[in-house]
Amino acid sequence: MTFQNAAALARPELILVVAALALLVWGAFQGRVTALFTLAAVASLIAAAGAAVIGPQGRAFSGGLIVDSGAIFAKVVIYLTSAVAIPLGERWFARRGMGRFEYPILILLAALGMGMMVSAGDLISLYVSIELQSLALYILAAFHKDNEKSSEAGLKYFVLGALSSGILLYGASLVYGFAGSTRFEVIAAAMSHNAGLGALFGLVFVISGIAFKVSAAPFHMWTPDVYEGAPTPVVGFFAGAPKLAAMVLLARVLSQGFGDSVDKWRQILILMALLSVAVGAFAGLAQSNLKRLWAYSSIAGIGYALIGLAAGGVVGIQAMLINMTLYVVDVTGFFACLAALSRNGKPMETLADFAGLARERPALGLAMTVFSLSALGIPPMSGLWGKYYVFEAALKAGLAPVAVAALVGSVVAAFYYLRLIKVMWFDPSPGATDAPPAEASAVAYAAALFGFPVVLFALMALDPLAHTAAVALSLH
Amino acid sequence: MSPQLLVSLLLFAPLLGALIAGLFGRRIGDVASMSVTTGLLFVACALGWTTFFQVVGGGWPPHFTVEIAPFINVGTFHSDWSIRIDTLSAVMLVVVTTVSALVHLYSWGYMADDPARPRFFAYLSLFTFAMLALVTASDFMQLFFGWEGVGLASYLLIGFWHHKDTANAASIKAFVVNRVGDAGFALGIMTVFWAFGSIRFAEIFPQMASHVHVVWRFAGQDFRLIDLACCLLFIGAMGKSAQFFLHTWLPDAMEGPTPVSALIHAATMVTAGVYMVCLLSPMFEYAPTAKEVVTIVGAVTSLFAATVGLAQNDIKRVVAYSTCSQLGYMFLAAGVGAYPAAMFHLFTHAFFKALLFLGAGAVILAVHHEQDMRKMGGLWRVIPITYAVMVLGTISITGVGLPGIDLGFSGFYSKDAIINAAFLAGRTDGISNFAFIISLMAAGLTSFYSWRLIFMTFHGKAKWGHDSHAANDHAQDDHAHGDDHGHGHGHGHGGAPHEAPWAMRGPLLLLAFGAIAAGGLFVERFVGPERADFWRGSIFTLPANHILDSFASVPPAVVWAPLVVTALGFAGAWYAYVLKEGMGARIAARRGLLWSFLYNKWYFDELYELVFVRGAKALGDLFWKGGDKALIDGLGPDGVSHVSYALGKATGRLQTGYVYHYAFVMLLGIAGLLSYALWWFSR
Amino acid sequence: MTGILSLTTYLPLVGVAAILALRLLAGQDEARANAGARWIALATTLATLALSVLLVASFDRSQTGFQFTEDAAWFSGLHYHMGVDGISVLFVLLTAFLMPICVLASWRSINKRVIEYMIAFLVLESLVIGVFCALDLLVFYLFFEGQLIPMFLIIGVWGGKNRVYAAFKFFLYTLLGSVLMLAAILAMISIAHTSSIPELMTYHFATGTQTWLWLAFFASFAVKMPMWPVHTWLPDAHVEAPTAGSVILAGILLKMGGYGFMRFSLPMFPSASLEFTPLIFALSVIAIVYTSLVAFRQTDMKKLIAYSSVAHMGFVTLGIFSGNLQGEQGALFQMLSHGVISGALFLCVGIVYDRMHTREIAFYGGLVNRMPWYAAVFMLFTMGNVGLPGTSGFVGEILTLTGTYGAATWPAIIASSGVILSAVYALSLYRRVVFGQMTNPALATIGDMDSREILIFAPLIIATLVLGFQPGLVFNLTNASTIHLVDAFRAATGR
Amino acid sequence: MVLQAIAFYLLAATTVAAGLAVITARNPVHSVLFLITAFFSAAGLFVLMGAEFLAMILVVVYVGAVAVLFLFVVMMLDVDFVALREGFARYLPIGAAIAGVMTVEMIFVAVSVASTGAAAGSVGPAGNVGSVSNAEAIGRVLYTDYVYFFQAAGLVLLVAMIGAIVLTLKHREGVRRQDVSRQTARTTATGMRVVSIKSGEGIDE
Amino acid sequence: MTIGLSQYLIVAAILFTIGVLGIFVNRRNVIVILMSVELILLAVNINLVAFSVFLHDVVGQIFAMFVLTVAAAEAAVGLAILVTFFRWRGTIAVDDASVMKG
Repeated sequence: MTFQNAAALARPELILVVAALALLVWGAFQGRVTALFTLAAVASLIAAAGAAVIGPQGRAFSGGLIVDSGAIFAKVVIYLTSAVAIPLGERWFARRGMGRFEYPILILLAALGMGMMVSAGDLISLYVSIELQSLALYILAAFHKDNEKSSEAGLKYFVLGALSSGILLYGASLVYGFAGSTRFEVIAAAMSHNAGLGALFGLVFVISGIAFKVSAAPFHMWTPDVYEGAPTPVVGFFAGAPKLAAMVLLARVLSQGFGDSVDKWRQILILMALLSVAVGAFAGLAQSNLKRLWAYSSIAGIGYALIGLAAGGVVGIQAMLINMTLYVVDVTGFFACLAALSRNGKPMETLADFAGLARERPALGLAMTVFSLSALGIPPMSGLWGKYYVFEAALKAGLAPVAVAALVGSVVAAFYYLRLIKVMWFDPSPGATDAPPAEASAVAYAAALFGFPVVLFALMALDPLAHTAAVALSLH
Repeated sequence: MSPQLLVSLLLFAPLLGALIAGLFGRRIGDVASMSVTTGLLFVACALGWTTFFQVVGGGWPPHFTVEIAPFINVGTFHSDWSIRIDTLSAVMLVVVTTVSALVHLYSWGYMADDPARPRFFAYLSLFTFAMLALVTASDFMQLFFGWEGVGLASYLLIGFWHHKDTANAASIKAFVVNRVGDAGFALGIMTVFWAFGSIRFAEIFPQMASHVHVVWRFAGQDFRLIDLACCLLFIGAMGKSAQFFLHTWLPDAMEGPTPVSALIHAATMVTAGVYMVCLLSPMFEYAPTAKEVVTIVGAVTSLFAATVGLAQNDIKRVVAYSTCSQLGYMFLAAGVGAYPAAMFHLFTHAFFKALLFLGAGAVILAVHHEQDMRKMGGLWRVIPITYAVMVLGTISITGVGLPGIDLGFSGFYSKDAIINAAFLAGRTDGISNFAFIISLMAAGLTSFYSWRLIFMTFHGKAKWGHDSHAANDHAQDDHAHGDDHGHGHGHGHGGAPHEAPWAMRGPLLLLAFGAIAAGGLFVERFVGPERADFWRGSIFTLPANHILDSFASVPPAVVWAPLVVTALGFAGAWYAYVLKEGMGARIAARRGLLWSFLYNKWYFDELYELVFVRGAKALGDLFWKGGDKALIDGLGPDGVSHVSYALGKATGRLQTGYVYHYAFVMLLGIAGLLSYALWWFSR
Repeated sequence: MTGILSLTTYLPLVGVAAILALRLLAGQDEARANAGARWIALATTLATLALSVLLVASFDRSQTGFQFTEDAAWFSGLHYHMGVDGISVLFVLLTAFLMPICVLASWRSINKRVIEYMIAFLVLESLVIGVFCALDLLVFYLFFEGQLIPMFLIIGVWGGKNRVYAAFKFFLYTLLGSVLMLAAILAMISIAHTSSIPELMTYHFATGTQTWLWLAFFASFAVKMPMWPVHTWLPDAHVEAPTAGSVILAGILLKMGGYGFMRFSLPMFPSASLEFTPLIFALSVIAIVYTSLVAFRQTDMKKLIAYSSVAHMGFVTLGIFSGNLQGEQGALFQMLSHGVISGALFLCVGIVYDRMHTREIAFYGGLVNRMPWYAAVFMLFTMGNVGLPGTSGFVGEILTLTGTYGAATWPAIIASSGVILSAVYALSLYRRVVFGQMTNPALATIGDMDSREILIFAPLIIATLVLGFQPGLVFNLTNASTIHLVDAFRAATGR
Repeated sequence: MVLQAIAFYLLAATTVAAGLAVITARNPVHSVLFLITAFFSAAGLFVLMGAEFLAMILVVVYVGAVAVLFLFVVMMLDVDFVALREGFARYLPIGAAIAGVMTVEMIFVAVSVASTGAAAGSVGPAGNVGSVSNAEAIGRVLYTDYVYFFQAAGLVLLVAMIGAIVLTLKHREGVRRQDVSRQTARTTATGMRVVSIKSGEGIDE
Repeated sequence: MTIGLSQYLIVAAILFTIGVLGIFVNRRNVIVILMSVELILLAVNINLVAFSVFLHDVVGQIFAMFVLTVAAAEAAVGLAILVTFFRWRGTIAVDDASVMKG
């Protein structure tokens, strides 16, 4: 392994690092954000995505960096959604008179962290990349300094996130100790003879730590509060891509490190999945703040993805990937809608704010309807297909009762999505909304169009891609 | 003109009339609608008689079927729209078209002031079409079509004066009670279908002999197949012919205009049940138990209706109960195996009962829509023609005639044939014996109440002079009374009774002729020695069934007995209502137990109201409020959503907003997962 | 003729596009846009009707298999597979037939958010036709479940006072059922390795598996049907929905339950179907008697008719699970006829509702005095509802009863009491609304039906009577397929 | 060996006790000091195991940087310490119970490591492998095999830096700030203005 | 009385629990919570070093180094967030961080 080879494998990451540093310097000297600056940030992310697609595959840095189809698949999604988050958030902050050049850079670094997460093949890179990503997100959550809720969100996110890192680390140390290595493939080898119970015990900690990142119950408690408090476009960002990254990472750890013990960790995942679906479904019922509501929705959504993962194997991981990808688009679109909407300069956040939206802003109303229905899994919206894959996988793995239980949970959750649709369509509007900004509505429309009908065609491409990715991820 | 075309014309003429009058009645006007329907009916009537004579006389083949179009055709469940002609249906064609044509004509006069005459005539013609379809059916589906079709027409006509609540109630009652019968009928049809693989008469009847011993499982019990099928089918007949238990609608049906009562509820529709039993004689002959049922029901009805008829004051209701009773006779005859006798009585009854009804209508018209006989009296002087025809009709219905020389009014021949048949059948089985005795008793009662009607209406003191239409009783035939068309006919002459117009008198006279002569003219053919040539196989009897051949062996005592009881009945009526006028009223005034029982029609309506109407309402409320709202919704959607919402609230309360709580939950989670993992991993 | 099914299915969406384009062109002129939307919707639905008539006309009645099939590989082993047989082509026609009527019925009564309304209906039409044409399980599910959305909006946006409750109830009830069906669908795909309906119809699932799959499908179809005791959403949904919504709901959406039983439960899970026949029979007869009695006590016209729908659907399930030709054909016919008749009855309610804005039975009375044509039309459909021979209602009822009798006598006996009860509630409704004295002064100026309304009813009247006298028109179409269905069922169950 | 054991128990006890004191101390300043104690004794443990380099790093990074940072913040934020102590014990019992269960489980697993883990059979600390010192061993791989992680860790620090600046830097309006580039670019021409004042008018600035 | 791997691990486990306990028992002061996190990380480090030494594998120590580094960065960010929070509330009591709940 020459350095050139390793650098070629790490090209997307390098692009991002260089871009981040360059922009930092540029921003520091310029002191304010220009369109060109934003564009450069977006371009670097797109370039990174492109580099990931055309780049070589392989391993480098003694397993710390694995570039395979799974990583590439995830990276493309992550970088692209991050690219969307940059103008979305930048304009949002700018409109509030607090445009900071650090925002795009933090997004870049977070994206970098996520890219490293999905490529991690070693417990150390797992930890460091997660922290890189998390720290950026903590800062982003508290980024809205003029907002009390934002700092509170940042604080909660940080405190609990630090706790979860501790848990994760403790598990990592146990795994290392019992398996004798931090590299996944060595762990897998060790698992087959004597690492046994202790490493699995450590794995429970690791899973719990990652579960926090994807906000799976019972490690979900931060989610509603942080979603509510954090700046809306930031929520859109960290409700999407980071979860995909964490799920891919989890998939890699589980299948490449602990592939032989699927019967054991599956139980943990199922437990968390069902708990997540239940919490997401029930707790959402009583919410009136849309951001909180969507937090619960995403908790439930992660439950489904976990079921896919619990199913294991190529099918399960493929299901998880597709489910998460569709979910990422959905959630990005939804928060873009929220970012786009305000009434008399006040952002619309509670259910009551959305009364009559379908009449007031038909296109955005329709888009939000699509996202809600998609999250609810009503055909032909994209969300259904996520569920479709997950349940197919669950059935193949003999987890039919789990699948059915989760489906019933989705009926409970249906109630709050319906409530949103009801408010938007049935109720009279309390007054005119402000003209939605172009970039947010554009993102919303694009995501909605993807949710339906584009997804019906996109899946024809997504299906084989995710399959290849899943094959790569499940190799051990 | 080919027979096929001719009978098709016969069938569709009334339908054409109904459509024209019904759809375009308002455009073409009253007179045109009436003319078209009546005219077409007379055409049909002429064709009907032609058919009858051609079939009976041998001009046409004895039986043939005109297939018009397929109807329901699913697998072997095959039925056609068709016209089946044989003697049996030809007899019915004659009866139906004749009475219908006369009633159409009569209605010109009776309904002269009604604003909705086109509708009325359309309904009448529609009814006629349905009835014709019924009698010419060649399979069970068309039979059922006609069956329910006449039910619809009956419903529409009873409720013709739809502003009257009583009329509406009566029409629904008629429809629903008929439906009860029809449900049984339908089950019968299904039994037939699944047992014989067909619903076409021509395909079923030949199979009977080979299915005599077949046992059929129905409602968890084993039955003899043919008995079961016949009994179920007979339930339909009971409904349509207002037999015991399902009779309650018929008296109420008198809420309809009187011509309707005459046509539907006396002469034609109500006899459909009898017709069906005779039509299905190839089945009933193999169903001894079913025949016994028919006999018993017929006998009980004839007696029951007659007893109730004794105490009624409404002129139309008396006639209605009399109809009910006579229908019982017919069933009794059919039940003992004397189908021709049943048909014969049906035939004669059509004339005299239509006559009585139409006569009653003339009376009602004469006294300005008063139907309470207690407010009549002494009318014979005022409306002599009506009086005359009514008396003729009464003589006919009571069966007056001299057995010795075999001469009498129509009713005499047919009724005596039935009584004789019952007697003959009673020689071998007890049920027929019972039927015979009942038939005699009923004959006496018939005589009493029929004469009672005549005496109360036409004799004695006139009680119609004062406030004849101020104190309108509930039982009044209010001929669209009220504001929209002032009052009935001839109000120019200040409330004095008046004779009916010629449009009404003509039919009365014609029917009177029938009531007198129809029996004598046809007795030989229907039940006499010529009957084989007459029926030409359209009625089937087992070789062992010799009842009609053995009339000669009936002892004279039995032959004379009907006349004796009839005379007794007459004498009783004469005594109570003419000699001791007012005696009836005094009995009524005492409200004795028996009188009340009879006057209240054995409390059937009250019982049904309590059990079925109230029961249905209570059950409906229970199911609605208790079942749907409380139980299903309460435990189902509403309950679940409440619980879910509460759970959601509770989960939300866990979300306290305190970081240390969240951390605590995480600790709980990790401790739980660890414990679970330890337990699961070390299994 | 390949492609005609897709064309028929998606043609309404072309109308949607046209309406949207018009909305953009019309700018602020809302009245013009509304009028345009109405006309476009009418034209589109009529064009769809024409297409479906063409479809039926060119349908080969002698074939038992699927015709006009289209098949294209999709993803994950799924196919975009369309096709119709004698059973489904009937429903395509019914849908296309009722839709223009719905549009016409909403012509004046809907005057807020007309554009959205018409779009919702067109989308609904597209989805419904899709349900009946789909030959891939997932595609079927897509269309089946997709209708929840437009229907939810139709009830919720244009509904009555309590519309939110009704819409939610409708949605959640149906969703719960169909979610279980989704699970079953996925299970079937993973067991049989195909999502093709024709292939699955010949696939033999293990008996134990069949039981579970059957139950899951049952959950969905029973709610859709709706069968007792999961019927309570229907009265609420009907009462609150706008007239045309009720027509579609009763006329078509309920039919998807019956269609599902015939397309999935019987051929795919024959032994489970046989095993559960007693259950179905029990629920059906309970539905018939129970809901008839409940209908009798209603004070709201629409609710009464809605309950009567439940009772009538009871006959359909009886017929379907009788497993004989008479039952199947009867059930099909009953569905068709109920689609026409109950649709017409809801329109009848709509006529007076548009004038008086109340559906309380007690409010009305004596309408015949001012509305003779209305009275006549209402009478016809009341009689159809009662199942009078000569109307289409009769044929279905007698055949389903006959079929049931062939399978078991007790259910047939109890169900035949439904024939009586239907007369009770239907006639008493008619009497209370149309007959009697006109005592309510508010009604003094109520006008008879106008020409548009007569135009709406004309096709329904014709359909009711023509089908009542010539049911063979339908049976010819469905004969081959139902015979095939019954034969396969018999062969599979050894009955 | 015994000496080592004594040292271990001493250091371990100190670490645990100091840890407990961190979370129970009334005064946050005391907490920080106890934290430093815990770090010191942990560093002792590291030394005991032969990981001198890490022990040193721990002291330098934690005691030198992190703990001081804590102290700094504690002192900077004017906190009412007495009020912060309220309600301490309310959740202690249940929390302690669950924590106890968890500890028992973890200890159970920890003990089992001797028999099942990769380190099974390892009788004692390796000390320095061959002639290579602890620091050298680390250094050899840190910049070769683990350069990727090393760079990543650098990025983490970069993020932390950016974050700390973004979050805490506050541009106050109306406060005169030093602008070095302007100061150095200042020339006489720009820094000085010559005005001629007419008598009796003054400067109107 | 040999000091084996287990003894170190037990110390780490106890320290870990103390750290976790500190987070939710100490419900009034955010700074102490941050310190508790440091305790947890310390426990992890003890674990890592112990494993590293007993496995004769230097990777564990390198891992521990990264943990140290990241922990420092975390502390910096955490304190920065705390400072912003304090600016808003004038307090760092945990109880006050509950504007958002439910």
